[in-house]
Amino acid sequence: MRKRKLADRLLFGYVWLIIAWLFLPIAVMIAFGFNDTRSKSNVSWQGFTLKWWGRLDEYPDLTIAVMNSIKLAVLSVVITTVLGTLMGLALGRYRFKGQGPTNLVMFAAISSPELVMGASLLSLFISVGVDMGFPTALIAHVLFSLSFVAITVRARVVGLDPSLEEAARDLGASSWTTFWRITFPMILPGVVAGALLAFALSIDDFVITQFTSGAMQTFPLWIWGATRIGVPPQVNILGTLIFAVGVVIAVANSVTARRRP
Amino acid sequence: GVEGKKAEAPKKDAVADFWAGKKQNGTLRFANWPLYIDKDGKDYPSLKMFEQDKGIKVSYTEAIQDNGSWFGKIQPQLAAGTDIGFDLMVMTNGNQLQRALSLGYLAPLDHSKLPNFAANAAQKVKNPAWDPNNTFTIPWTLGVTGIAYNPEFVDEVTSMNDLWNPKYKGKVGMMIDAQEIANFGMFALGIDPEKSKEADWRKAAAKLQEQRDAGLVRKYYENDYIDALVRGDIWITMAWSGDVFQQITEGKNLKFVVPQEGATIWSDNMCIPKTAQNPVDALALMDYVYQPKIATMLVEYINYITPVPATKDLVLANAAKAEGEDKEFLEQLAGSPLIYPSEADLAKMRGYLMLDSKTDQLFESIFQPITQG
Amino acid sequence: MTSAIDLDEVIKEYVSHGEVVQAVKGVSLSIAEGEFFSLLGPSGCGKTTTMRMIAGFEDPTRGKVRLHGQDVTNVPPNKRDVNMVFQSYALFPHMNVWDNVAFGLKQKKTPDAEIKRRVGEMLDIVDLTGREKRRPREMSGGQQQRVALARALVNNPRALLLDEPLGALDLKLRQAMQIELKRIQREVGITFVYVTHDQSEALTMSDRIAVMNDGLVEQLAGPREIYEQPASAFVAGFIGTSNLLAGPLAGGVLKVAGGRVLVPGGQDGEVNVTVRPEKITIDVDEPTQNVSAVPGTVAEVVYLGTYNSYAVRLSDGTEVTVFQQNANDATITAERGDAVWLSWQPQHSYAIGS
Amino acid sequence: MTSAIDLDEVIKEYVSHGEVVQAVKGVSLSIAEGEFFSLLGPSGCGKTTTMRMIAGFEDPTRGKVRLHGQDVTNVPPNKRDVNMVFQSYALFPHMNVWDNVAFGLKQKKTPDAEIKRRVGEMLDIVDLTGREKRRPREMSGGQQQRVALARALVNNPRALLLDEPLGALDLKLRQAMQIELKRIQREVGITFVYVTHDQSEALTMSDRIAVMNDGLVEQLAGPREIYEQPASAFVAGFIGTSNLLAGPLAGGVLKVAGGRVLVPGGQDGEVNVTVRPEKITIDVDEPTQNVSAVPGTVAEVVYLGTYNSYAVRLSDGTEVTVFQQNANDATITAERGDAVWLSWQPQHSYAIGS
Amino acid sequence: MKRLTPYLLILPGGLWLAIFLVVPMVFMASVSTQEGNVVDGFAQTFNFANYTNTLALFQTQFLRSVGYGLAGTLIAIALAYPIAYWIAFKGGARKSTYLLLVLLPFFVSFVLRTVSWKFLLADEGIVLAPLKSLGVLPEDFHVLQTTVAVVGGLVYNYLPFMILPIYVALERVDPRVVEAAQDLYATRRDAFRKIVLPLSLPGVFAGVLMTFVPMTADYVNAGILGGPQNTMIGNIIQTKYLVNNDYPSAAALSFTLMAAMLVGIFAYAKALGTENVLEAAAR
Ligand SMILES: Nc1ncnc2c1ncn2[C@@H]1O[C@H](COP(=O)(O)OP(=O)(O)OP(=O)(O)O)[C@@H](O)[C@H]1O
Ligand SMILES: Nc1ncnc2c1ncn2[C@@H]1O[C@H](COP(=O)(O)OP(=O)(O)OP(=O)(O)O)[C@@H](O)[C@H]1O
Ligand SMILES: NCCCCNCCCN
Ligand SMILES: [Mg+2]
Ligand SMILES: [Mg+2]
Repeated sequence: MRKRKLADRLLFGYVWLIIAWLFLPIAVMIAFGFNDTRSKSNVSWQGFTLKWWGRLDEYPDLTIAVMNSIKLAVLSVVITTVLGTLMGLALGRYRFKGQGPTNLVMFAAISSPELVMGASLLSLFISVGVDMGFPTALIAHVLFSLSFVAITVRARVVGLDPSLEEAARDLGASSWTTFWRITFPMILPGVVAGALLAFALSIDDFVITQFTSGAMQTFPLWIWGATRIGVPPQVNILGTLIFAVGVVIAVANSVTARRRP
Repeated sequence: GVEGKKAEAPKKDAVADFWAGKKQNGTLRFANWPLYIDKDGKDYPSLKMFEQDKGIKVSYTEAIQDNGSWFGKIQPQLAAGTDIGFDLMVMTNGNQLQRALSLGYLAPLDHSKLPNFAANAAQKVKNPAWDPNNTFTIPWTLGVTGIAYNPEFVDEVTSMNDLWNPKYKGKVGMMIDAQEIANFGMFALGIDPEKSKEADWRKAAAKLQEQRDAGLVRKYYENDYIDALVRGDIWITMAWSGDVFQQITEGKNLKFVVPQEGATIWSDNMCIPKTAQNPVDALALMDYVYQPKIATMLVEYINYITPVPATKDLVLANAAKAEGEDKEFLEQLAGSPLIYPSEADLAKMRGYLMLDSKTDQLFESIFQPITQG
Repeated sequence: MTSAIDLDEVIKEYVSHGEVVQAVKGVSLSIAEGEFFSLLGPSGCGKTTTMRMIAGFEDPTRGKVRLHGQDVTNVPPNKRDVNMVFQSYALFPHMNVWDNVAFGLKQKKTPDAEIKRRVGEMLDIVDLTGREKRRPREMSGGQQQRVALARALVNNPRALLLDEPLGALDLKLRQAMQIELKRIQREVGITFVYVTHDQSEALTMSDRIAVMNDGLVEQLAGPREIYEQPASAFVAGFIGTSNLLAGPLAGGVLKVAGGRVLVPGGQDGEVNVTVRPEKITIDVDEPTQNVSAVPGTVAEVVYLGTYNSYAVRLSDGTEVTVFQQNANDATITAERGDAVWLSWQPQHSYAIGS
Repeated sequence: MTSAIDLDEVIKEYVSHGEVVQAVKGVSLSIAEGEFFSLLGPSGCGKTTTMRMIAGFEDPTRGKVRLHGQDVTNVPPNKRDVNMVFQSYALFPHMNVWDNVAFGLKQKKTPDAEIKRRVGEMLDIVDLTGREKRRPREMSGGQQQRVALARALVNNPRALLLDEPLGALDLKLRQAMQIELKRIQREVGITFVYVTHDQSEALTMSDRIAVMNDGLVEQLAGPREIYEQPASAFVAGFIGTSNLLAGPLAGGVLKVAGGRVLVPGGQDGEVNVTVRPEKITIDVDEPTQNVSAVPGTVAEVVYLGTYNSYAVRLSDGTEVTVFQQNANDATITAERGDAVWLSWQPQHSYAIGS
Repeated sequence: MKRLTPYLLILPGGLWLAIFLVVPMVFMASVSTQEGNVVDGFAQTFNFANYTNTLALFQTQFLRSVGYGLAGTLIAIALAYPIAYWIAFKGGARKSTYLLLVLLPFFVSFVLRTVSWKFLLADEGIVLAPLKSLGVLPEDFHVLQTTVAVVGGLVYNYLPFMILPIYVALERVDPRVVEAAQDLYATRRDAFRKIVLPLSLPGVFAGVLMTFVPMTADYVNAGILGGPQNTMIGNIIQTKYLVNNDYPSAAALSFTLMAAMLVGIFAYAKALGTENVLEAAAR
């Protein structure tokens, strides 16, 4: 009995150790957003300041990059969510010819290396002579998150009790009304989860974006560039803000998920 | 397939053809290297003055880390004849610029719109070998690639061979640019890079490979060598003069030397991609920075060799007005051989070897496996 | 008067893994207005399929469905004025009780005031007034069951279809809800079609029962007839415990294991005779009256509170089950190993096809 | 002879959300060698917790657990020679039937030849020979149940603990498995501790029953005693249907609703008297003998096949349930609305604490 | 109409996948056998030597990448399993909180996280400098630009994709099955070895799938944290595409990489059932 407690306690300590490891770079990132550094690169701790918060827009191209990231994420989420939800519905609800190949392609989309996806898109765009920038990056972002959304929605659709829809039909609802009043609200958590996932994938993406964005900068691309001369505190702050938004969304989602069916 | 087109020799009326019907649009997208312009908080004072004087709004981006990756990025678009997102960019007089020139990616300059260049540019930057008559480019600044080190860990450096010193194993920084390291390899072997041949390249490559295999080289850097040096990841490194100068003025304990074997001098040049949306605005800026007053603002900040000799007196005048640290700094600047090099200084320095498309490929294939393997 | 629901030689085939499965093999039914009608049968016999064809969720492969005399075979479910209570209730989890119950009326564009009145009334009937704002998962199984009922009934359907509505409830609650359902049916007076595989539930509640087996109706009759005059061995076995004695019948008498079974009106030849365990009397002495009488040995006595269950082994090895109520005046009880005589009145023997 | 299992004032407390919950509040039991012992009670009364303390999965907060006289309170489950059959079987999903059954023997490093022999024999007993290679999910509920049983029994445990082993089965299968379990217990002759919340199951199978309520044993006795002499209103109500008549007792007679209830040996004062529905006789005339007799009106008659259930309303509004077997000679049946007399022998009235 | 519904639903997304996933692969295949350079142009010559040449030239990086991928995956399993186990079995009411804690760091951009490591591990940075000044470590000790840094970065960045599927698999293990094993005389260790571990293997498999491929094809970690001895195949491909504009070799290398990965995955998925893996991948 003694021994069991000890093992549990060791394991517990280990879990916190790993959590600490996971958070270490995040903590440093947040802290150095408050560093009163005077030099162009933010390397050593010089004291606490809030001044960078007021000077967030000091790098106009950084601001543009962040805006690009957000625009890209929002637009790709909208497209991905619509297309992915439709696919999830089809895959979860119906049996049809072509389901196998669809699953296969989705599987390939999820499991082929991002690098290869980016590279092959680049091959296509170069060969066709497409002007690379926001639209091409958008295409790529939708591409890599689509399957994730479809699968998330499909899982929800499969779990949906078909008698709910029948009950609605039985109570006089047309198929259209049944979809909007019953099916959609019921799969909504899956759709939201898929959308959040797509947002997270898009806002964070570096590899495919690097291949497909042409001259357009996004937040991760800007950071990648900035690492050449040291990352200014503004990046830490923007990272902190995005992190905070993510945390709020995740916490809110998990709290409301507990209240949802 | 992807078609690359070899440019024909520019026709006489090429300039007129390009500029015909082009108007000032009031906006300008400028791609430059990091820490390569004067900055005050979120403002770029020289650009601000330009905006006020000319009514052209500038969007300035530190988009270029390295000639290789920059050219790699814009090449597909230029080949396809589409906008690269910039109207003005700064490229070094190396391989990539050579390629851009031979592929006809650049707009020929209308020198009638560059009176300040004609009036104020140093004679030595006019009509360079790589771009006769400055047909496509005029310099932004010039600079020297030498050795920078941290005297806390490294004994006084005088020779290229210090980059091969086993004492600094894992603490040596080298550059990823093929021409940059090729020159250093050749300097170390006593070869004049400007006159080198394939056999020399192979010898230099072997020398560099030896350095790499010995585990001396921490990393082949782009412009990020300076960050690594400042943070102490490397103690001794190939470096660009102005970068080090800037750090020294910020109080970092660093030294920059031109080794006894020689050093590379290069020129970073403004040029207009032929797909630019606002070429007239770009041309306006090119000329604007050749006013001694503006060139002084730039040199006081970026600390590289200025193409405008008249700035020296203005710097000294500013020094007279300033006090304390600032005064000291400006005086140092005006006296520095790295900013206003003498003929004797320049004699020790060599430029890059000029390559055509055949030799270019061979050259890259010899040096790239070292830096990018 | 036309009947409420008619099925006319209805057949339903499914194709699964390339094979055709006949779930319903030709069912004809006529359910009267106001009747409490049960479909009873083992799992997989086609009860749900039959029900779903009435509701309109499945199209019959062949045959016709008529509601109130009108052919609805091709009418979609939302256009049929019958409503269904699903086995697992199928309450809309994202709507509260009120919205669940009001759903059907809203679909029919009923004026708000009327919705308010009718939903209120209905919640009153099912005794859920005051819980309008609850979500389904915040309610007990029995309460959910009543919401499902209210949601269907509020539409004044001409018939209510219930697919094992009590299947998910535990015994006590189930018994309480049986009484409740019966009460509500009496109150609203509409036709109930009730699917169950629980025979005691069907016996308790129904006016008539259709016992289904393997896609067919084996017997359609009132509870007492089903129980006491089963049309087949299947029905006899499925409804309650039943003893089966087999042998050649001659002159109305079947000779078994040293005893006699009187089968009045039975035709001579090989027969199967059923006797219900509760009809049999256990006695030590051989009965003399004009009754069926078989000797045997008590193999097992199980005390079940309300009654004892005896397993009596006959000399030919057959085991006969006998129930004996632990009644007011119960005095004679046999013990394991006792030699006994079993006897019963002639009318309790019932000859059936095998 | 020492008993197989002893619980000595066992208490189990859980801390949940900072609050202390007493799941078992002080239980003492003594289970004899070879006994079929049942723990019966409503959901949440502490049956599983009690069982898990015997198996060693929970440490009692206070009190002692003894197996065969030996204190095992601090012995881990793998060192106790009792085995458990879990409610949902807890078969190892990644092992086939054979490996599931052989698991315990392998853990005890039994020689291979013996494992082979014993597993083979055991599978024979539970009638699963030929399915050794099946995975649990490829088997029906009843088959899984038998694998679980075999897996536990093959170890020759000194006692077998079964936590609602039939809970997941449907009625028919459940009844068949009850008989099977009883047979196996008789065959292997070991102590069974059986948890159930189904009273008829407990009555059918047990030698003794502990009726639990809210963490305590309310009554511990044989089935007949539990049923006929319930120690409390809770026990009376939980085991079968029970009628409760309340009032002041004077001289052994309780006056209710125009009738009399004879309670021999009852102490004067306010009492609750229980009478089982099957003990009551319905008659049109007032009985004259020395029996309890109460007049009332038939409110409802439900035909249940084996018997009829009458709800008779007394003049004070109490509803009394009466069961009447549809027996051999059953002739008199009352109808809804009839005025009737209910009567029963004095010994069927049983006064209990409220 | 009813028949057509699933096709209409699948069409827009399906087309997107087909056009932008499948077609580019075809183009890449075509580019991979072309010859030429940026200045003189490229032409299709079905030059399959691109494959053999690049492979011969970069086999070190190729093998290194696979090696890093394997090492990273194994380390990730070792690190992730105990965490997933603890959360699934000991997390109690706070399971989802712990899970969230493990996932939260991943709301910070991948690149920024890696840059943050570069900062933390700098030779004179906040971790190493104090140790050096105490004399615990020699002056020239460094972590950046070493294999440790790169594999460490890979593990750090992909750890949640290992934790999550293992957690999901463990979460599905009925604790009563574990109790049953103990009841049948298994010690805690045996119960883990014979019951919990085999039942959680599908989760481990899914985790491997979700980490091995991206780790092997990664170039950000080697780019930021690695040195000349740590170049991965991803870095080569990236450089060839985006710096050297040597599209044919780059395409040939990408294709080789993808083929190697896909063949592995499909063999792997076949053994596990595609649905299964897809399901796991979605979590
Ligand atoms: N969609 C379907 N596809 C193929 N076969 C089906 C389908 N639905 C039902 N069946 C088959 O039809 C038969 C009858 O099924 P049905 O659901 O009507 O039975 P049931 O009497 O309601 O059974 P239960 O009591 O288990 O609910 C079964 O054999 C079933 O397997
Ligand atoms: N791990 C636990 N933590 C907190 N409370 C518990 C725990 N396990 C059981 N309980 C509580 O202890 C009481 C007894 O639970 P137990 O499982 O023994 O009941 P039971 O009689 O087996 O019920 P059922 O018939 O539903 O299985 C219940 O109120 C239950 O909520
Ligand atoms: N910080 C700006 C440095 C610009 C250096 N450009 C020089 C390139 C030489 N190859
Ligand atoms: Mg059914
Ligand atoms: Mg329990």
